[in-house]
Order: sequence, then C-alpha cells, then structure tokens
Amino acid sequence: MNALDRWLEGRSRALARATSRRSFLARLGVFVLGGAALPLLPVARAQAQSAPRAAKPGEPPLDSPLGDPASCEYWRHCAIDGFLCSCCGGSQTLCPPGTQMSPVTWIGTCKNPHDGNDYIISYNDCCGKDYCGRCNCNRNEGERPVYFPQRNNDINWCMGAESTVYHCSTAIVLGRAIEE
Amino acid sequence: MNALDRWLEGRSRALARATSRRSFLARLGVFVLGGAALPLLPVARAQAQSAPRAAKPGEPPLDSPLGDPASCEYWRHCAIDGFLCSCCGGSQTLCPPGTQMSPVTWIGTCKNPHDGNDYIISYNDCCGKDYCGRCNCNRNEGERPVYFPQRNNDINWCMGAESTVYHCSTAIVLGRAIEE
Amino acid sequence: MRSKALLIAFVLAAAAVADVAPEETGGSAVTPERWGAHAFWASDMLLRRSALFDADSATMLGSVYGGQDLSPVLPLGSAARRELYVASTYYSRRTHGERTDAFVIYDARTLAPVGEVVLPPKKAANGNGVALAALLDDGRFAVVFNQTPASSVSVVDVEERRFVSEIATGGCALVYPAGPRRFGMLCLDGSALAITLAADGSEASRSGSAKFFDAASDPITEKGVRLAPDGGRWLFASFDGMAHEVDFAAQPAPVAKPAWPLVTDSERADGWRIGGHQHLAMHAASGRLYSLMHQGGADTHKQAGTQLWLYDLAQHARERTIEVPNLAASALRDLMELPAGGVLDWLLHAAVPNPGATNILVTPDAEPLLLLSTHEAPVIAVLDARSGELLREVAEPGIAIGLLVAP
Amino acid sequence: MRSKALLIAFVLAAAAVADVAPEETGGSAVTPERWGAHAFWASDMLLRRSALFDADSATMLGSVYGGQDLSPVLPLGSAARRELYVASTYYSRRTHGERTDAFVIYDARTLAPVGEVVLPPKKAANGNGVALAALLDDGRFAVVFNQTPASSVSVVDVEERRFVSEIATGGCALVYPAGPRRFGMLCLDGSALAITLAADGSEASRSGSAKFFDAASDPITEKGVRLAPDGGRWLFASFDGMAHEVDFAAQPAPVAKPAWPLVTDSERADGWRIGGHQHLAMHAASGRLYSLMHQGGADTHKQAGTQLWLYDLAQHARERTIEVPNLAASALRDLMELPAGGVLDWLLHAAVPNPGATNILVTPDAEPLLLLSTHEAPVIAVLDARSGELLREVAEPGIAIGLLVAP
Repeated sequence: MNALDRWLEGRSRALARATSRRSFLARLGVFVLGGAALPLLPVARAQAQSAPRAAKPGEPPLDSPLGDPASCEYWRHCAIDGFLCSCCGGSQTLCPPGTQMSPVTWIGTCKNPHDGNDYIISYNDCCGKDYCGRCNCNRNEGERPVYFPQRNNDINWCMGAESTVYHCSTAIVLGRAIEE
Repeated sequence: MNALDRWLEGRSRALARATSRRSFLARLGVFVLGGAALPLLPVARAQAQSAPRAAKPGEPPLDSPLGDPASCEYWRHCAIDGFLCSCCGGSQTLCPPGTQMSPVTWIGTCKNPHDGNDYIISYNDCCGKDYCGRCNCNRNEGERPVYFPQRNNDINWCMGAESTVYHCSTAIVLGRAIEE
Repeated sequence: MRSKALLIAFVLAAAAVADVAPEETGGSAVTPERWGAHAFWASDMLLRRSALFDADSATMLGSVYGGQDLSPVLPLGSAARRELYVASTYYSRRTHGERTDAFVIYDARTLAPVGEVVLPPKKAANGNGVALAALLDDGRFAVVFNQTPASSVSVVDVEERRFVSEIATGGCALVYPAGPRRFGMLCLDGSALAITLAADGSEASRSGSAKFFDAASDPITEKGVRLAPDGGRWLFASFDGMAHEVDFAAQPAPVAKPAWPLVTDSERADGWRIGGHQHLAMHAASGRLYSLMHQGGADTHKQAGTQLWLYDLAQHARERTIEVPNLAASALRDLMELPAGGVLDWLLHAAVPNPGATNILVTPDAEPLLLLSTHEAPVIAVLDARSGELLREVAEPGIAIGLLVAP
Repeated sequence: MRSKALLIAFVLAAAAVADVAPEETGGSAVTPERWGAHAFWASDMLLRRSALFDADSATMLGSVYGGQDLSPVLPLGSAARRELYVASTYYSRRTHGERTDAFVIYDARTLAPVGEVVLPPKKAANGNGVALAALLDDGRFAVVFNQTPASSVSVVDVEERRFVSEIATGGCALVYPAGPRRFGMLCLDGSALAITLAADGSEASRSGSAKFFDAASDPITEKGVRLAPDGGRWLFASFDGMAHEVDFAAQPAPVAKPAWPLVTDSERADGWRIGGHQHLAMHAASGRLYSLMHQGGADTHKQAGTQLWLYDLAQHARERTIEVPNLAASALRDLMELPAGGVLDWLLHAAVPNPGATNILVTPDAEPLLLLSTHEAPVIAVLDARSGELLREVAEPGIAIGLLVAP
C-alpha cells in the first residue's frame, strides 16, 4: 500500500465520522470533489450558453469517434458509466438545461491520443431530471469498487446535488497528469 | 341516435355536475361501474387465492390462444388496451398481488367462440403499482373515443382507485349479452 | 495502478501547463435563444418526459419530465412568458401514498422548474394524451381537463400562478384552444361545446353546436388538428374517414361544416381507413392536410398507417401519397449498432416487417418537415413534408415514443 | 353499433342464463402459500421494481416497486414475519422537490405496503445495487448503507418498525449479513470490518481484519457470495481472479483465508478473467461456486461472461464449464414474435452476436436451477445448474434487468 492510499484511507476514516454531509464535503478535497474544489480552476458558472457539440482545442477532430463527445469512444470517456450529456442537450462540460451538476464526482485518468498525454477527467453527474436514455456508455479504465468511491463509476454521484435523481454524465478536464 | 345513447347522454350530463367523485360514482351505475355495481353479482373479494393461469368453464381450451388469458387473442380481450394481468401475477379476473382493482371501468362486447354467444366484458384496471410491462395488448372492437368514456380503453380507469397509477388490466365476464 | 493513483496528486501543478486547458465545472446549458422552425417535442410514455429535438441536426436540445400519470408529458408553451407548463399527478411514494396534482411551470430557456400551481386531484389521464390541457390564445389562462369520470375543467391563471376555478362540463370532454379566452370540447351527443372565460378566468358563457356526428355509429377521433395558429377552426376525422371541420369560435354557437370524405368509394371498398394515435397533421400556411391511412376492417381506428395521404384542404382533394418508411428496421439497425445504408441495414429493411407509423407531425414553417414515429420502435423519421423524401432519422429519441408536438 | 350498444341493457336479465358464469370483480390475488424453491426476484432499473418469478413455470407471481433512486429494487425478505422490506428515495415531485428516504414494509403474501420507517436522507445509491441493505440473521434489525459520500449505516428495528440509529463506518462500505446481529463491510485499506449490534440495535462492538487485498492494485469486487444461509463466511473474487474467503464472524476479528486462483497461469495467459455485474453464484448445500468468465484485458471487470466456470469450493478445483446461451437472439425472437425453435429463431441465434451474461443466480435447493441474464436483452435463461442444460426462458421479465435475487 503506497503513501497516497494510506493518506486516502486516513482521510476517509476521519472525515466519514462527520455526520453533516456539507461539512464533510467541505473538507474532503480533490479526490471526491473533483474540479469544483480545485483552487486553480475557476468555478464561475456557464449558465448563459447553449451546448453545441464541439471538440476542444488540443483534441482529436470532431469527425473521429475519439474526438466526438457524443461517442462512447471519445477519449475522455475511458472511465465513464452512464448517459452522455452531449446526447441530452448538454456537452462534455455542461449539464443539459434544467439539470444541476453534482459537485462530488469520480475521477478517471485518460490518454488524449491527440497529444499523447494523460489527463485527469472529472465525470460530474447531471441531476434533477430522470434518465436521459441516450448514448449509454460504460468504460472502466482504472475503475475501482464502491468502497473506493473516488474511483467508482457505479455510485450515483447526484448524492451531492439538490435532487439525487440521475440524468447524465459529463467528462471534464481537470488538468494534465504528469508522472514523477 | 338510439334510446340508449340518449339515456347515456342524459345521465352523463346530469351526473357530471356532481363535484364529489364518490357521490358521482355511487350513482353512475352499470355503464361505468362495471361489475362492481351489478346487484346480481356477488361483490365478495377473492383475497385469499393465488392466481393460477386457468380457463373458465364454457371457454375455449387453455392451450389455444382464444382460451389463454395470457394471450392477446384470448376471446375476452376484444376491446382491451394495456398489460394483461394474467402475465403479471393476477388472472383474467384477479388483480396481481398488492394492486387494487378500480371499480370504474370500460366495457366491451366479445363473442365467445366456444358457445358462439356475445358476452359483456368489464376491463377493470389494477392500480397502485407502476407498469407491469408484460403482455401488452391492444384490441378495439366497439371501442370509442374519450368523450364516450364507458366505451374507451385509452382512459386510465385507475382514476377510481386509491392510487391512480396503472399496472395492468383484467377481463371479467359480467354476463351474456342477448339481442332483442 | 500505483502510478495511476499517484498521478492524481500532481493535478494542481499540472493544470498550469496542460495542453487541453482545465475546464469549468458546475455549468448547465440553456436552450438556444431561438429554438428554430424545426424544433419539436417527442414524449416518452416510459421515461415520462418530453424531449426537445432539432429535426435539422437530429440532436436533443433538452427535456422536461412529468409525474406518475399514464398520459404522455406534453409541455404547453408560452412564447410571451418564455415558460412551459406541465400538468402532472404525483404520489408521495411514487406509486402510492398521498396524491398531488400540480401544474408545474418551467423556464423555457433553462428548462428548470420555477413555480407550480396545485390543482384539484382530478386531472384526466389516458394513453393517447390528446387535448388534455391547453393554453388559451391570449396566454393568460390554461385549462386542464378532468375526468373522474365526471367531466370538468380546471382553470389556471399563469400570470398570477394560481388555480382559478373548476368548470363542470357535463357530457363533453377534452379541451381544444379556440380563441383568446375560449376553448372547445367534444360531446357524447355528437355536438361541439364552446366555453368562453371572463377576464377573471371564470366561465363567461357556453354554447353548443347542433349534432354533427354520431358517437355510436361513426364517431370522430379526439386527434383533431387546428386549421390556423389561432381561432376556433379545427378538423376531425371520423372512423369511416369523413372530415368534419368545426368552428368552435363561431357566433352565436359552434358550427360544423358539411363533412367531406377522405376516401373515395373505391378506396373505401379497398379497405382504406384512417388510423393511428396521432393520425392527422396540418400545415396551416399552405392549407395542406396529412392523414395516416391503412387497409383494414372495422375497429382499426388505432392501427398504424402504411401511407400518408396529402390533401389540399380548400379543394377537399388528395394531392399526393407518401409511403411510410420502415422504422422498426431502422431501430433494430441502431440497436445492433450497424451502419446506416450498409448491406446489413438493407437486409434488415428487407426482412423486418414494416410496422408503419402511429404518430405524425408537420412543422409550421415555409419549408416544412414531416415527422413520423411508431410505438413499436424508438426512432423518429424526418421527411420533406412536400416531396415525402426521407431526409434523416433521429436515433434513440427515447424508449416508448408517445406524441410528437410542435413547441 | 346500435345493436351492440343495446346489448348492454340486457346484461342483468342475461346474467342468470349465461353459459360463462358472471364473475366477481374487485379481487386481488396473493402470492402462493409457499413460493417454491425456484422462485426468484428480477429487478428492473427502468421500471424501478423487482418482479417475482417462478422459474419452473416461467410465470410472474407479483412485483414490488421502489422509489426514484438509481439502484435496483431489492426486497429484503423476512420468512418469520412474512414481510418484505424495500429502502428507497422519494421526491415530492418525482424527480425534484422534497426528498424522503423510506424503508417500506410489504406483506409478503399480498405484496401490499403495510408500513414504513422514515430514514435519514442519506441512503446510498449505485448502478450495481449490491450489498446496499441487509436483514440480519435474527430477523430483528435491518441495516441500510449510506454514502454521502461519507460512509455510515442506518439501523432499522423491523419489529417495532422504527429507525434506531446511524452508525458511522469510516473508510468501509456496503453491508454483508454475517450473524444474528452482525454485518460485515469492505474497507479501502484492504481489510474487512465487522460490526455487532446490541439488543437495542445500537453498536455493541466492531473489529477489523488484517489487510488481505489491495484496493489499488488488485481489488476484490463488491459482488461476493455468502457461503452458507447464515454465519459470517463470504467469498469475493479479485479483478485478477483470486478468490478471497472472509469470515466476518470470526473471533476476535474477521479473518481472511489465503486466496486461491480461479484461473490457472495458462488460462490467465489466454486472457480469461472474471467479469459482470453479478458474476458469482454459490450453491451452499453442494459447496459449488459459479463464476462468469470472459477473455479480455485489464479493466474488463464488468464485461459480460461468455462461459460459466463451476468449482468445487472445498477442493478449489474447477469441475465444469458451461457456455452462456445467446440471450440477445432470444429477446429479438420474442420481440419479433417468432416461434422458439423455428428456422428464423435458429437464424437469429446464428446471426446475432452473443452478448453473454452479466448476472447469475443459483437456487438454493437440492435440484438447483441456474438463472442467467444480461443488461443487453430482456430475457432470463433457466438452466439446470448441474448439467448446464438450457431448460427454458422467461420472456419479457422487464425492460432493463438488473439483479437476480433469491427470496
């Protein structure tokens, strides 16, 4: 068991004693909170835009499955499990209209074939409407069982939203992952 | 327009003014209430039996579609629309466990190929659980639009039950229909 | 895995030098400023929602979900208020417990609930979902049909967001918008009823037409089409294929024009009939009527159509016939993840029986599209409404598609 | 129609002389006095219910529906109390509004709700649904796993029908019944935790095992099987195919036996792995273990199995291999209403790719049946658990089958 796992374990045990979910979330940090808690990342909301299907700079072209956010083969989807928000009125980074993005999430590490680099992907769920029902996708690179929450894609991460009803999942780049 | 239709129309107009559904139902009579209000028929409940798939005396044999209550071709199903309770833990005359039979219903007139006679069939809905999802069947002999409620099979007749959530439909013989 | 796990620890440092820039979380999209002339709602009986699609790009723009009732979820749209309205029945324990009927108000751009009006627990529910609620033309009052089975209408003031009153409607059912504060209903005695609301939403007046159809011998279906974006003119088709044009707004009372046949005697002799769950569509600007037709016997008024017959309404004349494409084969192809237009796709379309179409919609614009669906297969066909050419398909529109509705 | 309508008027007179006797209305069936050794629950993620089937007759006996949460509906059964328990999350407006987590109590014969216990709104929900709740062996207390993502357990007293307490469980998750008032959990640090309740349902004691697996490098899946109807012995399989037997009831603390391999080195070299959503099954009486296997690379721990490997648990020895039948072809055949065993059926089974199975269950009796299902196709295969012979199929078990559970 490496240092990180030990650290995770300790944190989990300590934090899990908190009975208030809010106070728990406030202290849980990057491993569960995903992008929402990363100080380097702006947390401004993107409320005023519609969600055109578009590739981001530095990604494979939209016309290839590896670059198409509406495709299960999209490079960011290496550890996703659910309906793709890009098929539901949202995008790889935006929830569909009327749904709320859960601040808690699980994380995957996916290789971007366009630059050959690994990126940390946050699969924030979108919540408050029932199943989208389109583009169901399940990939499990580095996925771990339920007792390893921050690496598990079965968990309903809408647990952190106003309504826990699951609609679809996004795939948001938190940043590049660098080997030591 | 014949005498019966005029009678129906008059009744509907008069009764529909009732604001209380209960008082309305109490007076609506056979055309909407189906078997539940027929004085000749016992209204004792059949709570203590399970529901084996069985043909009744005077029907085609169980091994023919015309005699199989789990078949859409069952002779009683000539005006049914919904999931067959015989496929859901109930039978042609019993609701599945845990569901409540609605006292209001629509009526069909179906020919029993076994004796060549026409029978009045009451398609009481079973209510209080979500869609059964098995043996969906839609036949429309003598079926009429929504403004002719007692002959319409689109209406959710669970309107008369404790919970209006629709589960499946039965096909109950009220009696033989005789030409003048 | 160890290295993978370790990677995470360096995300903060990494973010600064990422090739794909770190992205915001927490954002939700909104629907486009203008939905476009080819946007449409497709309801789903199983997901209990209506999804908004753009027929040009065949993409989903968003969705609105309803309660637990049987009826398809049909959002009423207020362009002026940029709101959507969905009347639904809810239970405290989803399928049982305490019942609440609510008229839920959604923001039309964010598709988020922004308010609700609690209704009397009498909301009508049925599997076809046609004409169960309407927003009247002046945009102030909505009416929700009740059937317990006693018929009545609940009136909602969408401006003040309050329930106004319940109006008993006797032997008449369903609600068809027919003017600024007027709606029409169809009656068991073969007549049409029109009810006009006062400024406060209470009943101001009602008037009935003469009998123009026979509910027992040749009833008209509920699936009528409005002949103009506003006003009281609606067209209904009878089981035997007679077209009945009704003006709910006529004074002093609703009037029905003489009925005309959608099928000639020879066509009727060949067994051609109307049928389906949403078997009529109207393109008001060009005065063109679309009718789903099939060959069948009596009591097949819900049977899927194999052809679409296109009429010039003014001339009462049939202009064109459009064959219904095989939606089951297309859905199976999508299910099996086979490429469209491939050999296997061709084989499927040759092998799988064509279920026809149960639902149709024509977009109201100058270059109208014709949308086709069937309860049998989860796919929606997009055709050129004038040529009948199949342009594209919307894959995975849902699980059990109900009605197709223009916003 | 006139004559048809008139017929009705004479129903009363007719009833007396009817050939098919007039029948009662208002009745509801109950489940059989004994459900039989081959009864099983099949959950449905879309209908949000579990349906009770009899595998001998391939008929449905009844159903229990849950709330709005993502997890499959898994009824806990109390033979002593003849009750079923379903923990669910509900919203006042189905998908939004006020949240209520409730532990709903059903009569096991009538399948009607007879009571409920409101829980803290923290109930865990996930797509696999394994080990989210348990009724402990003495039948008095049920435990419901919470994950917010903080881990805790809600304790319910089913006799007094009240919520007892919430127990924080640190870095450990899920609940596995392990004794009269004991349950086990799996922990991120690779250990097992056992918690024992006092007579009042509060926590009496807890103890943890030594680390016996590595959550990062070779985790065990949540989909363990209990090795006996009671007691603390469970078996879990790791991603790489190591079988870990844990005794949550061992004193003074849970103990794991040395792990043994489900795959030989040569089989591993050929890429054989465990996989699926419910990939293990146990027949306790005969000491036989069933494991869904497929050939695949790393991270395929949820992939459907193409074969079932049958082991003698005592010998740690593989005895038999069972090929998984093509459930997709069978479902398509049913969908297209083709006869089973016909030429087209044969063609479908030849043409349609076999999706394998994701879920398995073995009945506990002396003549056990093996049940197979996949998320890909709505059909359940019934096999002889010893010979592997396909006996029959349950058609239309639902829409999106989740877990198979013994009552």
